[in-house]
Amino acid sequence: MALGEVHLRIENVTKRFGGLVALKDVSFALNKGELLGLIGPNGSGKTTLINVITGIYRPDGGRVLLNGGEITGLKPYKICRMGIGRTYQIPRLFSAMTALDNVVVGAIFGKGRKADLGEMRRKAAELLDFVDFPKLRREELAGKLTLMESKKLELARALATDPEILLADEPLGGLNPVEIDEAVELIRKIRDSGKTVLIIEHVMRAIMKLAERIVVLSHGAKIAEGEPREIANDEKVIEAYLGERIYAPSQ
Amino acid sequence: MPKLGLAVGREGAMKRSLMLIALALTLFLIPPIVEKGYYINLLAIIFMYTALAQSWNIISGYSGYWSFGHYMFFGIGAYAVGILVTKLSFDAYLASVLGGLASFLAAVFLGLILLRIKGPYFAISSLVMAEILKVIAINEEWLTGGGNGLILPPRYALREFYYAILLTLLAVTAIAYAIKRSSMGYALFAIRDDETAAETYGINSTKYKILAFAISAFFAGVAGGCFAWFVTYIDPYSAFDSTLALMMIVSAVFGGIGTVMGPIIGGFVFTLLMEVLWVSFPYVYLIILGASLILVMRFIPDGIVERLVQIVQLMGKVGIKIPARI
Amino acid sequence: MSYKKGVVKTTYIAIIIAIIVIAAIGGMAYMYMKPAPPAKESIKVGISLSLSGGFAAPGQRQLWGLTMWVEEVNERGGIYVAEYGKKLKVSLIYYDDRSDSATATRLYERLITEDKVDILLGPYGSGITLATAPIAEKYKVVMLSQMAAADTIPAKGYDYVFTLLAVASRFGLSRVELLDSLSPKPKTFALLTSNELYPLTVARATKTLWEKAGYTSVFYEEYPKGVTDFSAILLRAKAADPEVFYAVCYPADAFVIMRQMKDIKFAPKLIFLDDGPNDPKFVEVFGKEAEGVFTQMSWHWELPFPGVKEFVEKFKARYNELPRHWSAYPYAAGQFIEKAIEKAGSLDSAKLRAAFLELKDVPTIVGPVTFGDWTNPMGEKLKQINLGAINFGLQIQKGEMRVAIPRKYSSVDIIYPWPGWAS
Amino acid sequence: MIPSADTILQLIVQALLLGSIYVLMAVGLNVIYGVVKAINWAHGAFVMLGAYAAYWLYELYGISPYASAVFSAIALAAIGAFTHELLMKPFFGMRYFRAITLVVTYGLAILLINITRYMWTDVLRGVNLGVPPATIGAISISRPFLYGGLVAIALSILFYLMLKRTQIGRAARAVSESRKHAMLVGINPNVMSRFMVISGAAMAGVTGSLISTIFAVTPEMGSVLGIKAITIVILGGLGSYAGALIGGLMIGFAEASGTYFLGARYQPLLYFLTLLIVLSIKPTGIAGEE
Repeated sequence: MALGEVHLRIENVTKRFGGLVALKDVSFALNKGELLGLIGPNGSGKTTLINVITGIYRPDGGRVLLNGGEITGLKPYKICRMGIGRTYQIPRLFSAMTALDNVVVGAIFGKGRKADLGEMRRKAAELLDFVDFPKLRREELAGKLTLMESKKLELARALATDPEILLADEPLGGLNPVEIDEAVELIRKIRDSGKTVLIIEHVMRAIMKLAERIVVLSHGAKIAEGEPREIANDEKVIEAYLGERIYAPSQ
Repeated sequence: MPKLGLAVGREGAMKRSLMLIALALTLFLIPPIVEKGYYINLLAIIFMYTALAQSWNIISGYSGYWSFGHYMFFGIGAYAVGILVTKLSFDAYLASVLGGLASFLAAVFLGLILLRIKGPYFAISSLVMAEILKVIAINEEWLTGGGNGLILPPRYALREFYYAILLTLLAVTAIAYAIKRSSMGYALFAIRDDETAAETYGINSTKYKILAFAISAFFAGVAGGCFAWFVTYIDPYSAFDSTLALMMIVSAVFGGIGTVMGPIIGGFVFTLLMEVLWVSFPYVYLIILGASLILVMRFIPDGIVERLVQIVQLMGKVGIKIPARI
Repeated sequence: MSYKKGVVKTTYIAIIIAIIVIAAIGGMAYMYMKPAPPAKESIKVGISLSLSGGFAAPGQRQLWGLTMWVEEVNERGGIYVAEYGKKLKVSLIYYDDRSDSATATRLYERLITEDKVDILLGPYGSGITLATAPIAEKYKVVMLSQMAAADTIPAKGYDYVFTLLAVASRFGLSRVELLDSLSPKPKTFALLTSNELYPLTVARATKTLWEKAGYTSVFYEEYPKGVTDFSAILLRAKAADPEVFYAVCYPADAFVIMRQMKDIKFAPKLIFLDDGPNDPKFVEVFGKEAEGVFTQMSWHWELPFPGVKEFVEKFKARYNELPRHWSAYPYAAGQFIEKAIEKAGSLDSAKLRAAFLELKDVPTIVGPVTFGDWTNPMGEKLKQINLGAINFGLQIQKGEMRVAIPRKYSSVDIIYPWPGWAS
Repeated sequence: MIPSADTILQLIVQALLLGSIYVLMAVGLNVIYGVVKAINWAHGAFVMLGAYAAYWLYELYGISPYASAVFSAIALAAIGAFTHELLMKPFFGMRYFRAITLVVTYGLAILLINITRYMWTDVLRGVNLGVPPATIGAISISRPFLYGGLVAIALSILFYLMLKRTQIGRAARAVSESRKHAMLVGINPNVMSRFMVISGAAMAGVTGSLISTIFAVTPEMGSVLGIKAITIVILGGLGSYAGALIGGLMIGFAEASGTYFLGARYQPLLYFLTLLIVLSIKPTGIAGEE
């Protein structure tokens, strides 16, 4: 599959919770190898969309297509094994397992799964190094990690499933500026290793620097799509963010 | 907190398995050496409770689905043996294994319904399911003898019971150990910590939960089956006895849930403790049982094994040399 | 949690665990490693009693009856055993089985192999007896069962197990006599029974016998343990309009049944509740309403058998309540054993068994005891049961339980029909 | 057998009355669950203690159980306070909190039942007021049941109003939603949960007084009822008062009609199945959230 081809397509996805419409007819495409940003104010449906893509929620309307094949409503574990990995906004680690074992879980059950536990452990250790997870903390219980460590572990665990597409839900949330720079580098590194990345973010400066293209959600509907510079000047987007000015990358 | 099995080096594992084999052999040699039926009987009952606690551990300790109705599988096993032996004149040992299989199949089927339900809802639903089975046993008189129960051919086979139940205990422990060290162990522990997250990392949670439930049920069924031909009389109220679930939970919690050694140590210590309490204070042992249950949960909620590990580590820090981690 | 705090806590808990383990092992050692007393100085009688758990109340009373017998025998200097040429005192060895069959099997094993008892008494209840009888049989030690009524035990045909208490199917005999002695004779009956081994046997035997005697069953229902509300059942029974209402139930159920019968104004001509009204509390609670209600007991303190009066007085003085069959049968078992050992002149099991079978009409406080075989109404052959055992039908009259059936032991007239609800 | 109209009416009355006693127990459980998020397995044992309190006050001083319900409530409130401080509070925030409290209160139930048994033996006791049933046409209504039902409804409404209308109720709901957030707005969650556990236990005491005139008073009397109440709470949805009401009445009807039409042996089967069917459709009970 060539670079630039459509990797994941969201088609008219609608999701309701009781009377509340969380997603309204959302459509966009994620191209092979690109780093797409998904932004929007709180409650605009970003996480809901990820939950629909990964099969946690079944949409009330619309389809999700992976490489042209429909994956709507499949069980989450099947979607994971088809090559879609994700992280959670608030890390949902297996808190009573060690950091290493958390990654091993991804390796054993993800797309690149193998029966050999020893090999999977080695793979997990490599991934922890890849995300710069401190070596000394590998055998620590996941419930006792710092936020930064947890975020890195989330990424390593998602990568352990060998995803073609990584859906990263606010990987920078709650981090300090130094940590943000570190995390941004990490995400670039992941993209550069050949993965398609969808990143949900709240930290605007970072996303504007990082993403090649941006989709904006507001109240469950897509209000804009385009390059960071266009988005920054889009009136609807500015309005949605209650007038908050979004800065385009200065370079 | 217990770490997953692989953290231990191969050498430690070797030493440990040799020790366990030696222990198992000793247990096998007890009946010929010890003449007194009482001790053999006591040990056999301790093994039974321990095996039940270990089987409970496989589903509840590993995957976090606290089954309050696990005694249903004991009952299914007991009734399967009762029916096979009295109505179809099966051999008791073969019947025990078939009793385990009956429990296994029942668990697969019931698991499809029950394991969709979570937390306290699951705990109570499993209890209710066990009670439903009890009602069925009461009513289907043509099959189960109803309230009259089933009377198996009289034979008093204490030593056979001892060996059968010891084998069950060893097998369930070996399986619990194997599961913990395999990918299934990772799946179950992940489900225990966060089932939704586990699913998104590729774990087919339904499959693993049902498998764990069924394996666990198999051994509870075998234990129930052995018990049936040992006491030679079962009725709905003794075969589906909810205090059995209490014994399983308490033993496992006492030793430490989710660990392999926990239910064993818990089962031994707890059952022995009960025996001593009850011999010494026949009238108040239940009061003490209730109180000790509270105290254990209050002061050692993560079990004795965890504390032992901490003590061993502490000894290491103070400079006392100890062999590889137990 | 700071490191130090954790250490302290862990240490405490380690100490607690260590103490528990040591206490457990030490306790076991102390309990079981005591040196056995030197040879034959006493006759050892062994029993497992339900001192805790579901059967604790009757189990306790069983012990009271036994204790009285043991003390009386020993006051007389014991039992003369020809083999030893002297009187040997009786020592009672008992353990608590927690109302649990598995525990009881362990205890009988212990009584036989460890304590080396000379003779065994049966435990409380049919279920536990069924589980333990094979042990007595295996070791060939005589077991005199006094608290198990299910026919299934003697139907097993054990050589070493004797059943003293009236078997459940014999209960029906006195129930038939009850209906036969009424005038005008009722035509229809309703039967409600708890769905457990012993009540079921009683109920089914009674039903069979009543139907054979020409009475019509208009309602028959079995209810499982744990039913707390009987109103719907009783509504149906009421709709069937029976003249006789008979419930084979446990005391707590009888309370509710009685109350709810009143609530729905169900007033048959005869109410018979197997267990409940025979509990003194029942009369206390229901007062005038209990008047004329029937119940059963396998023994009664008014019976004209020798020794009853003395037993009742002594028992009342000591335990501050009237004795019931729970205490009388164990006491009577003791009386029988005494005679059997004297006759056998030995403590050898085979000789004891022979003596059990040879003795005829041994006088006890539960009447003359003779062991023999009998075929029950369902056609099962029962081995070595007490042919003299009777189950009595009692009626509450002026707030007291009086023997009504069999008529030959009764000193009162039967109140029939039942007067109905007070208001 | 086709029942007459009177019988059917009588059956409905009976089902309602029975259901209302269940509702009373279930509401007591829910009061505790709402704030503490713990199922109190010892609720049945609490009810039993309340019944014993009523029994002794009746036996020794001739106080009617309806009057002594106040004393039972106070006595049980004390036990409730003890339960909260020693058996619930230490576990707040622990993994498996709900499973742990379930096991701990199970232990408490065994403890209480056997202390009772030790002190007062298994002897049956009971309070018989000897009141005749109320009659409407051909239907008769048991007074003990009727009073129990009325108190159940009154207490449920009272608690509902308290939760919705008063300051305490708002605080309780805040704690119920999040202990942390409640703390931020100046509510002490421990005070709230203590209050609710005490209230729930006091309700058990009242229930005990009321049913001392219906059932025989024995140490085991609460066990079956307690499990039934837990079943109802699970069926209705944990923490939901409406659920407890619907669940209690449903079980009351399932039991009464099941017994009447299918026979007593199938009575438990019917309501167990009701529960399983509801849960397999909606795993959090009729009105449960999460």
